[in-house]
Amino acid sequence: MATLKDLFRTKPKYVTVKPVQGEAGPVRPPAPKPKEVPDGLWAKCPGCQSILYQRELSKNLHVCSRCGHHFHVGAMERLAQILDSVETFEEWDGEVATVNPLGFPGYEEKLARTQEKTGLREAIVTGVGRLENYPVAVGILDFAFFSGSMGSVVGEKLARLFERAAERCLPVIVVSGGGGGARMQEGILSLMQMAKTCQAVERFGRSGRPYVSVLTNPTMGGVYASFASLGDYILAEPGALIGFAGPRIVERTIRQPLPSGFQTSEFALKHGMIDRIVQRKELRPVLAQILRLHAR
Amino acid sequence: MATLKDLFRTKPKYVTVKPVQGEAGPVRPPAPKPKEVPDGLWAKCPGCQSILYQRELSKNLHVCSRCGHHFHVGAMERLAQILDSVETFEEWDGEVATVNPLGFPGYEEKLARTQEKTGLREAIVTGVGRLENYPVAVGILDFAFFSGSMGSVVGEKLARLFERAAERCLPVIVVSGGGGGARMQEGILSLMQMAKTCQAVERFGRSGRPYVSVLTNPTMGGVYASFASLGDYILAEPGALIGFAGPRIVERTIRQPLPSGFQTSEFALKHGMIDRIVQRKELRPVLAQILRLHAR
Amino acid sequence: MVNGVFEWERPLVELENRIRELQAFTKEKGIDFSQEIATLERKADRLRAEIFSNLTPWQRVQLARHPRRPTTLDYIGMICTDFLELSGDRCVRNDEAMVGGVALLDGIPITVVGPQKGRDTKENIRRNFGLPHPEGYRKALRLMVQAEKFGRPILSLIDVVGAYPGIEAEQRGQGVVIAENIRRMSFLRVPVVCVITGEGGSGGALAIGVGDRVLMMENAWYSVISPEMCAEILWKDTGRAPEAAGVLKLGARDLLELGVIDEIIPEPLGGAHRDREEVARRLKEAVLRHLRELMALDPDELLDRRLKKYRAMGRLQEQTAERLEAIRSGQAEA
Amino acid sequence: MVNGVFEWERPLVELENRIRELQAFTKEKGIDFSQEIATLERKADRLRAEIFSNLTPWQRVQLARHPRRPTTLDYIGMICTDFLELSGDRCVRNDEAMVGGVALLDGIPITVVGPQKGRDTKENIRRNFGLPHPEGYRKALRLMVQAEKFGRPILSLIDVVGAYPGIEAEQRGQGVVIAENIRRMSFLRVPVVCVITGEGGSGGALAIGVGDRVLMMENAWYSVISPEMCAEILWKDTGRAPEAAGVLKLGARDLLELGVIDEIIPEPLGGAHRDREEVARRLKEAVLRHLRELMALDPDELLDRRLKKYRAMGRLQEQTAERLEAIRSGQAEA
Ligand SMILES: [Zn+2]
Ligand SMILES: [Zn+2]
Repeated sequence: MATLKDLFRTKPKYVTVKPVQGEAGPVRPPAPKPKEVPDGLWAKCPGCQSILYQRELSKNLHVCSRCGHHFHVGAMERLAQILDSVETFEEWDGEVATVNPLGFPGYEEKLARTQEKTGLREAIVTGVGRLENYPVAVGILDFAFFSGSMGSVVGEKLARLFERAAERCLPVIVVSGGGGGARMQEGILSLMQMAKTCQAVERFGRSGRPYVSVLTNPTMGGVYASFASLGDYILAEPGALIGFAGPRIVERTIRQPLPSGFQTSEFALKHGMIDRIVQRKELRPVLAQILRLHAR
Repeated sequence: MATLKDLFRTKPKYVTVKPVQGEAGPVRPPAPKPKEVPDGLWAKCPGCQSILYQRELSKNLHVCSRCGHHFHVGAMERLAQILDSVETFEEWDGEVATVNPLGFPGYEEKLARTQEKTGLREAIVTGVGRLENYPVAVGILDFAFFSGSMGSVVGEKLARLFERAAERCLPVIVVSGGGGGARMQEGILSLMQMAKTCQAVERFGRSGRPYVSVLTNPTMGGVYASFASLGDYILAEPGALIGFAGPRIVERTIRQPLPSGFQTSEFALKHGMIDRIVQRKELRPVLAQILRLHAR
Repeated sequence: MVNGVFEWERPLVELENRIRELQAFTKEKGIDFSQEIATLERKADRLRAEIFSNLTPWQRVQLARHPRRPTTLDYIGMICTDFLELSGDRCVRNDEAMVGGVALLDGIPITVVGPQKGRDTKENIRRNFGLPHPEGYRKALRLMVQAEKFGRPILSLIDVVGAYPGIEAEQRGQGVVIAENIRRMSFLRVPVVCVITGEGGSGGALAIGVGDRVLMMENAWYSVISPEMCAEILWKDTGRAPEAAGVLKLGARDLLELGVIDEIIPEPLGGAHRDREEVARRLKEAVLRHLRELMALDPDELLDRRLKKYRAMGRLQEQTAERLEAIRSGQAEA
Repeated sequence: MVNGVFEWERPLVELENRIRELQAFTKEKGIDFSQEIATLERKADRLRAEIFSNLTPWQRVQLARHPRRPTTLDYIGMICTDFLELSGDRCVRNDEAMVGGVALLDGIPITVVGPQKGRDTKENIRRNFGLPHPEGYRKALRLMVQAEKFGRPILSLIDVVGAYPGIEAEQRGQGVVIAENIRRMSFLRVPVVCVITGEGGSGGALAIGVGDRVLMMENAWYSVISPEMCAEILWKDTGRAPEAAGVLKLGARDLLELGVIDEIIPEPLGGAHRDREEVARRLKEAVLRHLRELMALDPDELLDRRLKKYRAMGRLQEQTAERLEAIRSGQAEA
């Protein structure tokens, strides 16, 4: 029988032995801590500068009741918002852990700090749950973890999500909330996840089941330029930043101020890149409607 | 055995019995008489207003030696320009004749007059010939005949051209010189030729042989919006009018003068609609190059 | 036309108004006019039959353009449930002159597309008076290809004067996009039912009009050229459009005879706008009947029939004995 | 860099110039300097090896950006015959920052695509400094799909800093077009060989960079982010780009080790621009060798291998015994 070491030798590009974290197993964060929402009783709305009571904000799905600004929500809270119940959610591949393939300076430390702070192991949570009782495969990116950027683990978990969904004939919902693009610290391997996820989407498509991509603030760079743009249905929360190149880079390139509303959800809708803008409170009903239209 | 009448009854939509012309058989026109080139020794160039000696003009492939204006050329002369020799050309479906399906007032008379004047039976000549010794199926629209517009006969001859080319594994070249669009007098049946020819192109495409579409002045309306736009390679002569809506209609709709160069070959190239602009004297070499790249 | 009433239907409309007045009077004042009303209604029925039973082609064109005629979204709302409108061509723009999405038709998931005219001036401006740019056609095609992916049948509701003849539309390849749509639509491996609900203007209609079945509302028109432009070309006088409507053979009955459409959906006397619910009911019934037939076919068979149908379109004449022999023996297509 | 000479290669370049001067002198005046020249050439050889054999990542980035480095059209001209350049995306525009067409490579018809930098200021403006808009990527994809139709293998020559970050490019869906290209390219049923000839900048490179084989010139770079932007993010200082080039592992040898590329095409000492014909010869040899191997595979096998290759990319770690068992027994992919 092969030893562990032999196994790794046959798959050298895929699995390495140096662990970043000591303990495996799915991690359930106690509560989301998005950047915009500081700890404490009150939060300031970046949209209208109002001071909002945290408990009210949370009840309102983290949408400002004054101006409609959509705050970041963490992966687990998002699951709670769209699924029938988080209790029905079964996590997949929670044990897949990040390594430092390039030996990028400071990556391990930053990973450990982020894991500590967010309670997440990586920038995506995937698994299967129920929505209006329809079984559905779900992936949620979490902005709080490396800005929701895609490294090897995010790419791999997404690929497995689509593969397993195809096997089980499940629809897929992926919330790119919010895709910060590439995981710079994994260099070219991060770029390759774009290819891997696009291919996974296409292969999944042959199952005849739908893939709904939900874009939230921000969905940029390598996340936008891969799986997030390939949904059979592409929904976006209002006011989200959506685009390929970062607005600062565009501004620096063209050497003039950006037009107002540039790279927002509304801009993407107007230019034909998405199907609909969906208020957060409408997200669950619209997803349910899509599942109903694809019911078997 | 079925009588003639029975045959027609089983295919009522396809063949009708009222002949427009008495005599069948391929017609070889004595010489092309495009509108721009009046009979006589001299012609005036619409590009630079020069007075040009007809014989010189003809030697120069009907291109103005001063400004490069490309005059209309008739179907038979075009064949002579691009094929190794017109003698190798074998015409197809020359016997297919036009009827007046809607009983459109004056259609028969105009047809007869046009046939008389041009020596052509319809706006297209199709057949097989050789170009740098490559056998090739060719269709040439002739502007002199109802502005090169597409009625039932043009659509049918094109469909058969593509079908026969597929059977014989021949490449196809169609010169839309110049497609005046729809044959109004055949009403909705003219529109249906757009569907018929697009379908013929696509089915032909499955043979793995290339289809080169050559756009000459003018290629508009239903001709442009069907087979002419579907070439694997789309070439255009310089300065040709190319577009869907006629420039006068566009001008009337937008209520302002059209920008200069609107709907020219150069405009089409800039906006990504064609592959190359090809001077008339370069047409034969470029076609030969394409055939060479597809040689078997 | 004044206030949505054509000159030639004015006597009827005035009579109908009179009847309504008397009915209101009866209700308000309690005075019995039932006998007078009955008399007037008999007269109205006669007049209605007289005016609407023998409409000229031009009168039908006018009805097809009636401002209160149901639009694509009106029909979708009346015949479908769970309509999810989808947007964009993923390339340039979301063209609101073309709408589309997924819906249930009697419980069957379908993709529905169609040009959309505005129902008031503001909407008309937003929707460019229902004249699509290339983006609109590309959106429709995107949704139809999505339908093919999911094995969903397609319903195309056609009401369009034509593809927009503007500078940007030409820049972005109005001709190319129409050709591409026709080509791709012809080979979709799912059932496609098209209905000309109002105007069917040339390539702009055909670009979403290639189907296994093409149905047509009784007062719709479908032509290679609008009557106005035809009149302009023939007589340099758009005022003679009514005449042109006659020679173009653009009405439903002519098209049925020419083999271009498969069925006429009857409208209430006086046009679809006079009884929207009823006309929607008839539309739904016809579409469902055809869809159910088509859904029973396998995709190869479906495609084969569709292509054969278009291959046979057109009329011409050949004189060679050879060709006739080929047709008889079934060697020649169509 | 002054006159195409980097500071760190200046001693060598000066020596080379000196040798050329002496050679010219010999020829003109007939005085024999052969011994002196031989001595200097030995010295130059030593210096060349010293300077160029141990280039830092940043020095390679600089070589990859050398203004005299061969561009895509230069390579096509040197390795192909009968090149027929094709234009347009059939949708919006002909983007001259991306070129492509059909050509013969050693008699084999291939489709070749690639971004094109300008070779002087005027050309650079016309070609937007080799930074493609969505139209450029759409053109490349159109040509690749055409190649698939005709069963032609594809050669993608990649030299691009990135997809253009401009307002119109974002309006017309730079992100969407990159995703679409990656998806479609991944499933092309013909052999695809990509060569990073110069710069391989992020998604703008990957959009034409998914292939059965990905080769890389010795001094090319390929990265998820440019060294400058990486430095800006890490240290808020683009001046530290040389350092960033080091940590990003963007050189050919690193990428070979990471399994992202399949072969390194060696360049002459000092970079491709020092011997264009030789580097073209090596490029042609390598491309042909890979193409011939791939052309022997049937399309299903080709696709299967391509997808497996990308499926395995990335590095991570799992701790469950279950998963390890699955990998060992071959149940898990990759
Ligand atoms: Zn607010
Ligand atoms: Zn001239």
